[in-house]
Amino acid sequence: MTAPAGTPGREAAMTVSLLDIQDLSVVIHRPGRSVAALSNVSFTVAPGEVVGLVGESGGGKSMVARAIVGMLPNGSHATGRVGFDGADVLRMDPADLAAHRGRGAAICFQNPRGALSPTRTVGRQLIDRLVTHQKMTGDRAAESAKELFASVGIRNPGRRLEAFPHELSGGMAQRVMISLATGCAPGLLIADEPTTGLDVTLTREILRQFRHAADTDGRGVLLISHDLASIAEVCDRVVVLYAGTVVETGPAAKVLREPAHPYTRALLRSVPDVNGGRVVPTAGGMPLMTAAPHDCPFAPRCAHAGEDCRTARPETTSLTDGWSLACFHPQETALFAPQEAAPASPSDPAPLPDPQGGSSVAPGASVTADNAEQAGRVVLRVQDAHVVYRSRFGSGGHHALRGVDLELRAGETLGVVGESGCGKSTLAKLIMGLVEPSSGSVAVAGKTVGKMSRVERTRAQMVFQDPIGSLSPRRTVADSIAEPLRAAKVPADARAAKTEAALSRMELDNSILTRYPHELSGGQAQRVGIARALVGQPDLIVFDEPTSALDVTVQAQILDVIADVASDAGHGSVFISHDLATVRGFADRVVVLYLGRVVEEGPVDEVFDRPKHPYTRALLGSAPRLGESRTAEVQLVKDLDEADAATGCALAARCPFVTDTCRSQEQTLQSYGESRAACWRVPELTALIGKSA
Amino acid sequence: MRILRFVGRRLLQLIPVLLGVVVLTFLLVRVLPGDPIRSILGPNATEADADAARARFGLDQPMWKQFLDYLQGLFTGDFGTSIQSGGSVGGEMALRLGPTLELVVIAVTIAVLLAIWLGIWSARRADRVGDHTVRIFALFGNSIPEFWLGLVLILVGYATLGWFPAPSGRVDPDTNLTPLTGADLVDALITGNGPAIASSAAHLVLPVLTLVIGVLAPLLRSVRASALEVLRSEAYAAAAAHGLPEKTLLRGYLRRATLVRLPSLAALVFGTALGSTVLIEYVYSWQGFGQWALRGLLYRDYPVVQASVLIIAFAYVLVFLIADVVHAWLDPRVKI
Amino acid sequence: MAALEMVPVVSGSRDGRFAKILIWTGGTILVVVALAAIFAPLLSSWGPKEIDPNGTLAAPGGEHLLGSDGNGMDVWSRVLHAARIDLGIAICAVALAVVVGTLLGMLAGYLGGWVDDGLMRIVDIFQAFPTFILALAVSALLGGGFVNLVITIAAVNAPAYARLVRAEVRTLREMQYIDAAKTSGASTIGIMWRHLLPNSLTPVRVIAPLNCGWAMLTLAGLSFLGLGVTVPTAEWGSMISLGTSDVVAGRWWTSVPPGLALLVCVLGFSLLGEGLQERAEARRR
Amino acid sequence: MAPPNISRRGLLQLGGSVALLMTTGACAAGSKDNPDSSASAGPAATTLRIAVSSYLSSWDQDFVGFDLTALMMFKNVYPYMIDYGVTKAGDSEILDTNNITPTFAESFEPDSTQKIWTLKLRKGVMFPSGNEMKAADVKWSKDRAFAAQANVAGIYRTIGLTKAEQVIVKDDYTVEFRQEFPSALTRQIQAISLYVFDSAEAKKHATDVDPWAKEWFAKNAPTGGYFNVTKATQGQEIELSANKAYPGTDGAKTPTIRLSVVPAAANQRLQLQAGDIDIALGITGQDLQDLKKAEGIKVLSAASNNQVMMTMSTTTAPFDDVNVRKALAFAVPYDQIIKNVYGGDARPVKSYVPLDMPGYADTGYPFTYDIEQAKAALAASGKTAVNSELVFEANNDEQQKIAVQVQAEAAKAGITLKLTPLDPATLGERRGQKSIPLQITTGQLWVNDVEYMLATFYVKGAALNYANLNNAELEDIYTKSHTTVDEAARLQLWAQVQTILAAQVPAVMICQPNFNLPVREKVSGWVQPMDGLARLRYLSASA
Repeated sequence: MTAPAGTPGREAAMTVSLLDIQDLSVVIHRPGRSVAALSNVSFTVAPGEVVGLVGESGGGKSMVARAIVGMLPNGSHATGRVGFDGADVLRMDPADLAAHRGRGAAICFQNPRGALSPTRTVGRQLIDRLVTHQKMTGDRAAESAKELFASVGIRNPGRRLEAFPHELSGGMAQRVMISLATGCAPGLLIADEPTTGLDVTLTREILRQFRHAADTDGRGVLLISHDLASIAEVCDRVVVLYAGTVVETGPAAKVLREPAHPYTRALLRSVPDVNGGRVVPTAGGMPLMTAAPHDCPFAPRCAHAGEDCRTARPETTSLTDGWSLACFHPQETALFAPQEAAPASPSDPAPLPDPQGGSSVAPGASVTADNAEQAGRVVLRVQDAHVVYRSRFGSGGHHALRGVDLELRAGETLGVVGESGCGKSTLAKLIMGLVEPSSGSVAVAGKTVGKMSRVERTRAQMVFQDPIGSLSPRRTVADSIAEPLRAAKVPADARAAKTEAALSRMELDNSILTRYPHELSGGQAQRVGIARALVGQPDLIVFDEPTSALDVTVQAQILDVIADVASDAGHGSVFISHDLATVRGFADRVVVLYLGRVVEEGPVDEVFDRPKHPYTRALLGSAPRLGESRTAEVQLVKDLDEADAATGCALAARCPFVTDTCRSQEQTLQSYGESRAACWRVPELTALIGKSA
Repeated sequence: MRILRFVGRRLLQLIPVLLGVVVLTFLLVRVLPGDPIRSILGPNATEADADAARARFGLDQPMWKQFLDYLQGLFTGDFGTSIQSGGSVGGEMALRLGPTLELVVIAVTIAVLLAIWLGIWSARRADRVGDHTVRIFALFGNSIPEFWLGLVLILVGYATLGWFPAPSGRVDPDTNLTPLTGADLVDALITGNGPAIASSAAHLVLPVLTLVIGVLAPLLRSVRASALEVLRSEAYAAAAAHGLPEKTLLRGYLRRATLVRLPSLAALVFGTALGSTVLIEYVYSWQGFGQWALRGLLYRDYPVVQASVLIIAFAYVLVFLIADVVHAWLDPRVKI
Repeated sequence: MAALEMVPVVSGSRDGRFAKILIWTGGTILVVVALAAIFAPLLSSWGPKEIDPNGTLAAPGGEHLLGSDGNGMDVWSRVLHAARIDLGIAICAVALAVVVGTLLGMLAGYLGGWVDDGLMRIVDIFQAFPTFILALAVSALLGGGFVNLVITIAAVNAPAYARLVRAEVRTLREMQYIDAAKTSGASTIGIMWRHLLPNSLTPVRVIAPLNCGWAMLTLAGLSFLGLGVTVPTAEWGSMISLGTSDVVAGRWWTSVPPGLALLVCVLGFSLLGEGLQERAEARRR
Repeated sequence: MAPPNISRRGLLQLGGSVALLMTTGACAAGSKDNPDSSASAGPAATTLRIAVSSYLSSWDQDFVGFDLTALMMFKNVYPYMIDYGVTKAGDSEILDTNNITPTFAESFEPDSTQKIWTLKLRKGVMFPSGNEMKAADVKWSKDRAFAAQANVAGIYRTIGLTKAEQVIVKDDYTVEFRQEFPSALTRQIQAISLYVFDSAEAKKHATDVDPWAKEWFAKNAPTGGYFNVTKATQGQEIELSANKAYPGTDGAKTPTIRLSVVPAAANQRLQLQAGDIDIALGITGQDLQDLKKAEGIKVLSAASNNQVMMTMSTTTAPFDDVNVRKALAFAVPYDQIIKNVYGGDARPVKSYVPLDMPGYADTGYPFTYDIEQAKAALAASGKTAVNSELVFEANNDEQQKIAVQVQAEAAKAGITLKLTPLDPATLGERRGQKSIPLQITTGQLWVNDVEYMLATFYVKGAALNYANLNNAELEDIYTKSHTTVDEAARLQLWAQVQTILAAQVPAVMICQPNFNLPVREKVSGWVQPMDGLARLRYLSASA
């Protein structure tokens, strides 16, 4: 009754479905409201096949996963069939269900650190699975656990078995989670957003684990993600969900390159591209269905929608072999036609004509000549800034920034990129005066940050990562936006006028002014956040990962707004992101941070197109690119948390080109062409990469 | 080793708190209206007699001198001389502490164990009749004034049913129990005095029951809430979704994670119970610490009040320290 | 169709409903008690301190609805009037404790450093101080009036609120909206008043009703020991205390009605608090 | 189907564990029952169980406060040289304060000047330590009392003994007390003061810092009295056994007496009814009336000289005006208090001199409950309304009830009273300051004589002169009474005293409640103590 691991070969398996979901609908009844979480969902997964389940949050992806393991939330009413190996999960008795969970289908949860029991060592947790599902006994299970850990890329597995979840980094926790799921020896492995929150250098490695599980063990794999681009390369097929319905299904390559459904197209165009491709935002947000839809749920946001879309729900129709979609007006034009004609190049930054009529974001081009005379004014100067977070007792502490120099002029946009823990956020806080530099200085508009008055402090404004969390929960929108004005002692009526002006620039209605943060959507909240930053006409705006908490299509909308704001000549902008692609969109210059140091700095196109530092190369190489799959030319050898800080180059522990000189010598920025990098081996790197490839 | 360092550091932190308690108590008892000397003198005493008595207890000294003497005594383990009885406060306290600690420790232990068992039981049946019943009963218990509950239990358990011994004393004197620690059940167990074990256990049942009923609700609420939180956590859902059997889930994934937050609440409950057993002691004629401290306070027996407050405060902070250590042991995330 | 057979590992979506029942029951009890307190004079023909010249300890029925006590006073009237004192003191004391505790907790939590250390040591000292001795000492110091009992019980409870609010503020001050307020040029007092105060009160709102019940029990305990409300003022704890001997003699009416009133009222607070807590937990999920 | 089953099992488990808890108790209680029932047949008669409300604060009579439990214990465990005799009053036996006889002593007699009193000891009376009771012990004990500057030293002043040198050892068995003046009260005062320590034993525990072995005697019971303390669990229980070495004829009748501390009166009552104790010393008020009807219990009842009054300070407003004092005296519902507080078991009083005291005249207190007269008296003072606090002992139910009744009635006459219960320490302090306008006091005069009453209550400097009375005529009479030995002349003086007091109204005399003691029916031999301190040696239990 469960799929024995590794028995069927891939070819054979393709013909027999392991998972066969037919017409699955789930309605959740809660006091006062009902939610149609899934409506008539059908798709299959065969052994050895990797299927991507894609869509934005609220699309019903997780509900599918829960339905497969028979763990629908209370008050759920499910109809249809979740066929698994011939049986229907929806109709299993408790004993069968118990056997099905884990052994039949096992989930890798989205947030691995939260999904690991905090009070049990990860080794014990793995052994529990092995004992339960593979009937192993103590020593054998311990041995097997060690092997499993090693196989998912955990170094020193014996020691890691004794670790508690909180002692693991995100990447390590995800590896452990994968080992737990595979430890159940499941027929179907379900991965729920396995790469969310992971650094780009890790993402590919983790995704490869799933491909590996399908290829070598013959498991079926269901990869759930909001980001089609990033998972596409390991998937055989993808299923796109929108508002609980399947809008498009098909081979990964087809759906990625020639998406036919407008939603799939919108999804793909919303993702910024590291090559400098443009982002085309789609207005609106996903609706919350209270009952199975009778029309096309995407129609209100769709540029091609006709009367038919609003009156009837399109049937799922098959296009070609395995490719099907639910749309009355399938699109056939190539998604990136113009771009494919003229591949990204730094010499061609001009905005491209917009075929769909959405507003376009022109990378790099926002700094135009007419701003030139304003650009002389320096709005931010950071000189040799160090930040050390001291631990409360005794000595030591965390050295978050080590000697950062920056200069920014009005009208300019500076991009800051780096992985988690590189000091990006500390840099933002330092600029805003939220942390004091341990040494060095920070000046905004010529005034040292630490010595500013309350009013002067409002000259620098920040847009935060968590849009709702950055608004005081018990203050209205109007209150929040007007806060900088209040500090500047602007009279109440002038405050109201300015607030409304800022709001209308954000294309928000005045009715939102009296609402509270929890009544806002993420996109609305972030627009409010930007309005607050703008309202006092500051000299400097710092965007700290402003879109990382947002859904893909909303992210595109916000990036659009930010591009507009950043192009104002009156202030300088600092744009901080872990996502290289979003930075490329509108930064003039970019700095790459690694462990508190600037490792590379230069004009944005120079850095992105001709990276110098091995770390920059690794970052760029790992970034997902739409429509192409290529392996990074530089791969870092360890996870970040395994790299111990030593003297010499910060990257020494992870760099594939490390030499003794790297380990012993502190690296400083040196000019290489238009940009500067902190690596002495830059001139040799091209040759070295060629050799290793 | 880390634990030892942690304990050491925490003990150092206790010093200012205890010193604060000492100073505060010292001042407080002296600010209170009432004269400790008048109450030990006969009605015929003259001012001269009162002065002589004051001198006898050093109360004629300036305040700072009295305080320094008191502090000096504390450092040498001397809690002073009771004004009421003329005996050494340290000795009297030793006699009184045992019975109260015995009562409170047993009651809180039972309450904690019962709360763990019922709380997890209840959480696993969340929102069913059993769960609601248990919770409502616990709330009832929590809402009854302890002294009243004590009286009712005496009326039922002793006067009507005759199942329990008379609410006077803590052990039948005929058992000839040799007092060692003052905690009679412990003494009986140490000396292996069979009848005394039975008798002291029987004497303990009603007061312990009263205390347990009184303190169960907050503990139960906490355990149930924690257990529910664990049951609804991703971590537990993940383990369940991986098809682990009930027994493994309960032992490995539910129990310890549930108990993580209990120690500090248990410490709080213990502290409160210790400070408020005075009512139960009164109702059950349990001549323990609370009665002693209360009498000391009513008669302004300065050394007695000072010592009893200091000891309760010390026990309180000590229990919290223990709770923190237990917490650290239960929860690997806690850094110590 | 078969969906409800599905075994959810965790149940509890009905939590909201039970919480609502708890809140409603508790709330109703308290409203009834409050109304009884307000309209006490209309609901009883005897005054709460009026002595029946015909003698004491009259059985229920007849002249006295619930009999008369050892002083010849009407039990029913006293039970009703006592609600004024008990509810009044409990609510005022908890309100005072909340105000003082919140203020201290917020200062300590937000300012940190030596202010935090200093305030928290003081809170430690007060918390380590045995509840009853502290209460006894304060009431002995100030006497047993209404205001003084409020102060006494508030003094016992304030440290807990200080801790609670401090912990909450320490979490909140790491929130992005606090950073946002700082970068918007808000003053320290502005941040505390406009952002921290409204948000840090969430747990306080849940704890306060439970605490009211506990305050009533403390008050009753103090009165039982003769340190609470002075006779002949009607108060449940002192009525129970005076009536204990009567219960033993089978004259249940002097002690049982105030006992039940106290039980019901505290239960009302407990139910309300439990319900609020459950709702808060349900919301957190 | 499954969930209800599980939950039912769970509930059963819960029930089971409670039941287990209870059986433990039940077994233990049951196992205790057996020896008990056999005991009631035979040896039960050898043990009397008495419940008291509190434990004694100290064993040292020289340094103890006014603690009735302690004083009662002392009467039974200290060897007193002389004590009251026993006489019949109605069908009960009472201590005879007019007949003071030697007990441990051979004799105690004055010389012709009435100033030198000679105490002769019996030979061969042994302390349990094996030391013989000798004159040196008496001398050491009296030296200690003077050094203590406390209890005994205080009352010795009344009979002109102020220095240790006035106590002289004549030989091993003879001690002389040389008073500064003769006194009619010498026997009475010595009856309550002449107790003796085992000085040889005591000296072993004396140190340079503590020459009088205070620390030792605070914790260790004295020896050599009617009973020896065989076991004392601090705060909880005391076991007494009869002292076989007592030389007299009225030695202890019961071999073993066990006193246990039961603070809650309701608890004492329950235990008495259940037969777990034989005598309950902490039961008052309504409980007594109830117990009279209870099965297996008898309530020993006797008239008592215990006076309950409200003393008004004649020097503190508003009672510095005699008319206000009169107003209050008219506003107190005497009969209602006797009915409501004492269940009718008290005698109304008609004089400041206690009933049964020589010289009593029932014209000495011309006030009855009459609101109109109260208002008139108040009007005579020129006021229509006065305010005062009414102080009483916290935790004293009886006083509290009186206060409540008085408050309600006094209000009708325009006297607003604020009830102020005070704990012992505060009460003591405020009494020391002599500033309490109105307070409830109760007490028995240990010497049944008006001179003693004056010395206690009504003359300048008297310890219990809470009225702050300073009346020249009374002072004269008091001085005269020291030397007036003739009975008729004294009675003459006492008549004047009552006239003066009736005019002065220093106190509202509420009543003289009867003494009541609930005991199991098997208890016999109770002798009513006129000082309120039970002499346990007369008690016995029939099987």
